[in-house]
Amino acid sequence: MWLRFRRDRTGVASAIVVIFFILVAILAPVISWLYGKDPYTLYGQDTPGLLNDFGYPIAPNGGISSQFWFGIEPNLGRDVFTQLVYGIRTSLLIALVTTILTTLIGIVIGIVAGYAGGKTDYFIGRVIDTVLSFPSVLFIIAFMPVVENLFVSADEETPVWLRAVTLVLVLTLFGWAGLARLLRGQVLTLREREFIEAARVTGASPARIVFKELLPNLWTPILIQATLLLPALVTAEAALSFLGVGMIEPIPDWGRMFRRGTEVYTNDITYLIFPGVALVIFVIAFNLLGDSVRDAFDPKLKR
Amino acid sequence: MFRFITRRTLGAVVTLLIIAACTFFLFFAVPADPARLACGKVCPPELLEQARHNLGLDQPLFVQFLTWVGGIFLGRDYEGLGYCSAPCLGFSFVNKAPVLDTILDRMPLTISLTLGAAVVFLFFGVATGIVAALKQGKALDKIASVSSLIGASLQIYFIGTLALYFLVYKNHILRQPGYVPFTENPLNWAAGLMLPWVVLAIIFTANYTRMTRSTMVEQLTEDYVRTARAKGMANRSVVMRFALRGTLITIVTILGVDLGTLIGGAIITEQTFGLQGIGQLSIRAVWSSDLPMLMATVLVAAGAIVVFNIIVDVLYAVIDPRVRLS
Amino acid sequence: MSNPFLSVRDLTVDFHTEDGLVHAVDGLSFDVEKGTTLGIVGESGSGKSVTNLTVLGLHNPETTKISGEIHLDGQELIGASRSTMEKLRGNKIAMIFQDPLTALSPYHTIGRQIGEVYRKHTGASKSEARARAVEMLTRVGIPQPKTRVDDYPHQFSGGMRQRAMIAMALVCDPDLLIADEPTTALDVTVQAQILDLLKELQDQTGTSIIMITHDLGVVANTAHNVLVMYAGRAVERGTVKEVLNTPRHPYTWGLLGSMPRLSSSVDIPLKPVRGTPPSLLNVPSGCPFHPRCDYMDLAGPELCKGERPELSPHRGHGDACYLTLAQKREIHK
Amino acid sequence: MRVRKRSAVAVLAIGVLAVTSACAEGNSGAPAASSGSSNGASAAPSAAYKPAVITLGTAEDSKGPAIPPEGVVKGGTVTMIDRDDFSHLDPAQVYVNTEGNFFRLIGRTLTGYKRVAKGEFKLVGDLATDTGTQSDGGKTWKFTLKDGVKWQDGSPITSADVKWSMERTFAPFVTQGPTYIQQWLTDVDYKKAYAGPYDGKELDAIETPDDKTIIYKFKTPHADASYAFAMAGYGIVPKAKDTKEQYDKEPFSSGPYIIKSHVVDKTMDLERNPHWDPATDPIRGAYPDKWHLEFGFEALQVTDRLMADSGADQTAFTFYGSTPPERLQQVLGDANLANRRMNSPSPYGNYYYFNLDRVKDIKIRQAINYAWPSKQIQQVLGGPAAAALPTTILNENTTVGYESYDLFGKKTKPDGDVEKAKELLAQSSNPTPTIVYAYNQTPVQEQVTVAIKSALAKAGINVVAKPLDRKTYYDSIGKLKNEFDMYWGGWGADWPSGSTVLPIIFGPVADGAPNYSHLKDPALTAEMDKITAETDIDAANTAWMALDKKIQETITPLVVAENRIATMLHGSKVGGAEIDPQMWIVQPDTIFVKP
Repeated sequence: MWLRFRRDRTGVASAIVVIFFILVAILAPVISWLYGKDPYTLYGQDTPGLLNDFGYPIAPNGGISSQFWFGIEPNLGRDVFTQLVYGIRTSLLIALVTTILTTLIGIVIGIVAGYAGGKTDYFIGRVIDTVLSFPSVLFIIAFMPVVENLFVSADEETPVWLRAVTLVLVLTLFGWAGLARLLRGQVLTLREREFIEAARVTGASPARIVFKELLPNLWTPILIQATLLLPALVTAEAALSFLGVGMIEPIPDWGRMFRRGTEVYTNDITYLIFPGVALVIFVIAFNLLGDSVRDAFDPKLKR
Repeated sequence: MFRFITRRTLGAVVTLLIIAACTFFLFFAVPADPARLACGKVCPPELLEQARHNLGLDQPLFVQFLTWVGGIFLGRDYEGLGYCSAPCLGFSFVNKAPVLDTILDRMPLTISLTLGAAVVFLFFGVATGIVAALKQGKALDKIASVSSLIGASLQIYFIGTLALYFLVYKNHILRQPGYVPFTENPLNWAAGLMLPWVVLAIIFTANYTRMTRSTMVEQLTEDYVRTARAKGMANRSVVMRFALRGTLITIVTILGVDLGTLIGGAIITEQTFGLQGIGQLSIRAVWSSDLPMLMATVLVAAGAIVVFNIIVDVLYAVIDPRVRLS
Repeated sequence: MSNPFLSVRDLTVDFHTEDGLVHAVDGLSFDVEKGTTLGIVGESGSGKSVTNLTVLGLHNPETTKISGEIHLDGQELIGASRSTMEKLRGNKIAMIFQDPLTALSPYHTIGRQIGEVYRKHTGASKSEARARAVEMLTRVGIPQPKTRVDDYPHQFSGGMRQRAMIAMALVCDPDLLIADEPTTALDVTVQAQILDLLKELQDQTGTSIIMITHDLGVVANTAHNVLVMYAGRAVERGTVKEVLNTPRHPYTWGLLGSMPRLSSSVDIPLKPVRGTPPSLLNVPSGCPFHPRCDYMDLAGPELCKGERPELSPHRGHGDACYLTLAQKREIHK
Repeated sequence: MRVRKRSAVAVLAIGVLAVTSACAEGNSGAPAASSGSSNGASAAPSAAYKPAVITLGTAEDSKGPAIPPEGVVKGGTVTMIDRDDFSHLDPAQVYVNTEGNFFRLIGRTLTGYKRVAKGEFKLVGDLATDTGTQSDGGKTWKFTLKDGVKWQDGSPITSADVKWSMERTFAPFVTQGPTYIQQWLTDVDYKKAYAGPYDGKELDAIETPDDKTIIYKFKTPHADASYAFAMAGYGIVPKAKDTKEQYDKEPFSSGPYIIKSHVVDKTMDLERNPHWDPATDPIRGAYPDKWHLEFGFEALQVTDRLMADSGADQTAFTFYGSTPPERLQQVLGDANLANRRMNSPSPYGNYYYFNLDRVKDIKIRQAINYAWPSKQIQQVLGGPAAAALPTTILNENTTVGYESYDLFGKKTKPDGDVEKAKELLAQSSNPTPTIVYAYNQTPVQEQVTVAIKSALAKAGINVVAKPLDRKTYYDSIGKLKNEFDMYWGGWGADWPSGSTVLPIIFGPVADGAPNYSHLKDPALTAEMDKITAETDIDAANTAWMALDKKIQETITPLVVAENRIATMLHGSKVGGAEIDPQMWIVQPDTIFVKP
């Protein structure tokens, strides 16, 4: 499997890009130290001559200069480069944690439904269908405050990380159903196969069957779904911030840069292009990596 | 077949009721007090209480929900605002107008947006998918799969705004997106929605190209395709009549899901292009704590998804006789 | 002897794959007389199916390299244009496949699939095609053809599906019918019925049949002549009696040895051919069977490993093995 | 298969280059200084308009017809495009400026503001012959109706209608609208005192000796009652045609126009009311024949359509669709829009309240006032053209007898005087205080908070930001025992006098009450009651102004916040379009359509 993956040049190239993004996320403080700027200070407001009266960068292309490689943010004047770098951190962290959580729940429910069969399978099947029929984006926007003040009451001090936890919770809430349904289908087909029958006949305990027989066969679809889920969650988190329910200030976040970008695009298109291009490269790299991993694992399964 | 449909519709109604119940009770879990918005700038407690009563919010939650559901099936009498007939979704907290009328008023835009985009992405997606499958490994296949990969990675709010900037704002090639009813002026209707259609299509086409291509490739290796060729059928009819028929099932499945979500109100698309569809209506209902409007938009969104699921299942039977007769 | 109905001369078929060039058929020649049945026998991967698909021109031109000549009733097939081949297929040459469930389209009724061919080649109207389909279903022995014609393949049993397949193949009274392991997927009782049906239809219409199978029993009671193939080449050819009763090639012996006979007693162990079929990527030198041949030292290893043995003599009972005729007779009494 | 994938990365690289190069060409950077008028100084563009002058009119001034604007032309159809439809058409439920402004087209009140010249208004009698005569020390007010004032069906407007209009506001179904006069007539909890006229009971505090005269008897003296009667909330409703809740949908017109058709949230068309006599109306010009109103357009779309000024949009204007920040640079930078552009600061008092129960040390409060980053916040809101920096509690546009003062150097050091703040903090009980600042979680407020946090940090003040959901914002800050030290709050005067601002934002302290700073100072309350009782209106106004300065000087319960400046456009063929400084909306009275 590994051999086939290494031979696949595009897969390797996309893996490099992904690792690059992960490294940038981890080394963000170092980069910001080397670069000399941080994503929080309002450079545009502190040093005059960067922003004009309407708050737009005076230097061309959104204020790109030797000091500010990617320009500065209109009005508040924060540095775009460090915002992007730290932005990866937020998106990757939330997406990673959510992917792990969603996959775990999906596996547990998928296997229980598929393996148990009968009434439980029917019940879980109904729950999955209902969850999939929920208009998830609308629900997240409408009921974000409800989830948030499960932890802290409305007027109390809310720590910044709480919003991240809420986002993870909410995205997982709507994310697990897809994977659960897929795995349930896989388990149903596997259950009929002879080697499961054989294991059962030799008196193996259900736990042993699940872990020894079922799971090893499910790793491929699980891994494939996970590699697909991660980029989808990054874009979902960005979309939520775009709609105003994502991460809150002052934590740098790509989605919020998009929201701001779409507000100022007529005067400063550059501010929108940087997060846009960054997200496109990020998602393409992940999708390419996902494809290559899928091919390496399961060449028969044509894409 | 008929029994199958009734069973599925019953299931759908149950699902919708569950979703409606979740929305209803979650709405009251939000710390905001909808009555506060219906009370004036200075809102002493007794006036607030009066406002709450006028909106019928002072009854126990469960009773309110039952009256709301009752309203849908049997109609409901609002003291002061008059009787609202059978599919009564109540009166908006904000402008006291019947919610159903506002929904029906906004529906044509969302439907035009969805169907317009669907026509574009179905045509391009499936066409490129077939060509890519037939010319597997050749240049065309590479271009198709690469462009579909890039398309799938784009975001509406990014390329939508870019398109707005370059096509509308800077060079005035296209009109500012807006909705003109089809009946009034089909040309302006199309011109107004052209940009959203194209942008939506770019993102969705990618998925259809990839799915059509991979299913078509599989279909072409099926035995009965080889038999068709062995019978002397021309290549074109072999592909169209046999291979495509099998691929239809995959296309129908993802089309059902996509149309369901789009009809439910493409919130991000409408926000990017400033179109007043069901999506914007639901967002505004959330921000102004307008319970009846929120319930209506959720019903529309969830209803669309559920209805399309049933349609997809029915189409399965139409396409594949094995399903129909089992 | 007028020239044979179907003659294949020096046919070579190679496939481009990711791992390199696969030599599926390597210089194969054989003839089929009009009205006779030729049984082609060999393990899977010996090139049986590839040969016949080449006759029909069903290979993907981009990935296959074909050389040699195929003449059908005097008409050259390899070089023929796509449109002429399309006119031939289903009309003059027909083919039936191994697994009738997957070979028939699940989305169309039996009547439509049969009628399609008829309409394509004769321009008949829908109703005429339907009548013809019903007639064909009756000929192949399907009960209540008038109602069953509108059924779908999954509503037919295995045997009935194969009969429908045959009906579809013979609807335009083809001159040559290629049957690619038609009975392998069926159980034995149904197998016999199908084979009798084929023989009966051959007597009625004089169609020549190429029966591809790995089951010598099927060959025994249907074929007039037999061609034994190994690693893309013919290793023995002759009439049924000659090849089954007085086989001359070690591989044929191996095949016969590994088949239980009614006559032989139960306690004599069967003698399967040792080893596995060669990879067609790098075919063994000389006689391709030499790695698995027990008599190599008898014939002289440098011979077997050296030049490739030719099928001799060109007419009648030929084989491609360096053992002398006497040795062959002596080994297989 | 492998070949196909290697090219994917190549194409990817090209795609990226194409997009980034596009941005180089696409954005040539913003002009250094907005070519409008400002050169960095914050005050310049706001000088383009002077505060409104509002005086009391005489009976003579109350006579119709209204003073026409220059170049007026009668006739034609004017189009109004805006975002929101009017949720309430029943005057009793009207409190918001958009609905109040629209009411002027279809309804009348006892008194009203007459436009004499640009930015100059007089309070005159509308239905009444004058602004009312007070007696019994300001506790009794008498109004007489003009002759010839009729309803849309020609029936005369009688004192019974006026009395009925006031009585119905006590009914249970009325929960919005102003409550001043009701409370003056009965007591604070007026709904308990009288339950409305629908069960036949009358309110004896209002007498109607004959069809033309109405007498209001208040429990306490109110010198500025005539201003209160000018509020749209006290518009009149015909007793015969009162359909209770339904009236909110189909009002009966006493004004110059009748609603011909209304599709909620879409369109509304008005036609002339034949029975409206211009001679009896000193306020409404009603020059266009027809009005066509369209709703559902975001501020961005409204601005773009008016900027384009193409086709039908030439005769279009907007009541409240002001230019959003992202279009300000174009609108103010474009010279040929000058004659179609108007701007006016908001008449509301915006404040960052201190929660006096928690921030007890006045030195800290004053230090924060000094260190406040007004200029940076102005920047976030779109620069000097989008926000002005007032320094007084009372708003210059809604205070008769206004005098400015600047205690905390906002004019001299708009970006915050960090040294002075540190100096004060050194003398205070806690040189490095922590302030919990709660803010309404909208995109703009999120950015303002970032500006506040970084500015106050320079003065050693640690700000902890607490985002509140926009739906729960007013609930949370309205609670007495909230956990916050500072929060933004706004209050609009209902008529141009301190009496509707100071006694309310420093009035009774209770849950949901607008006294967000929880300022309880018996001396201050006593002084406010004394001024309210002052019968001489001018003396009262100067007293309010002095009290404004005294509060900020001695107590400093708040930091005066920025004041948005609305910039609005109108079509080239629309004349007489002006922003009413008091209501902060384009008023319909002087609108006409140029041919």
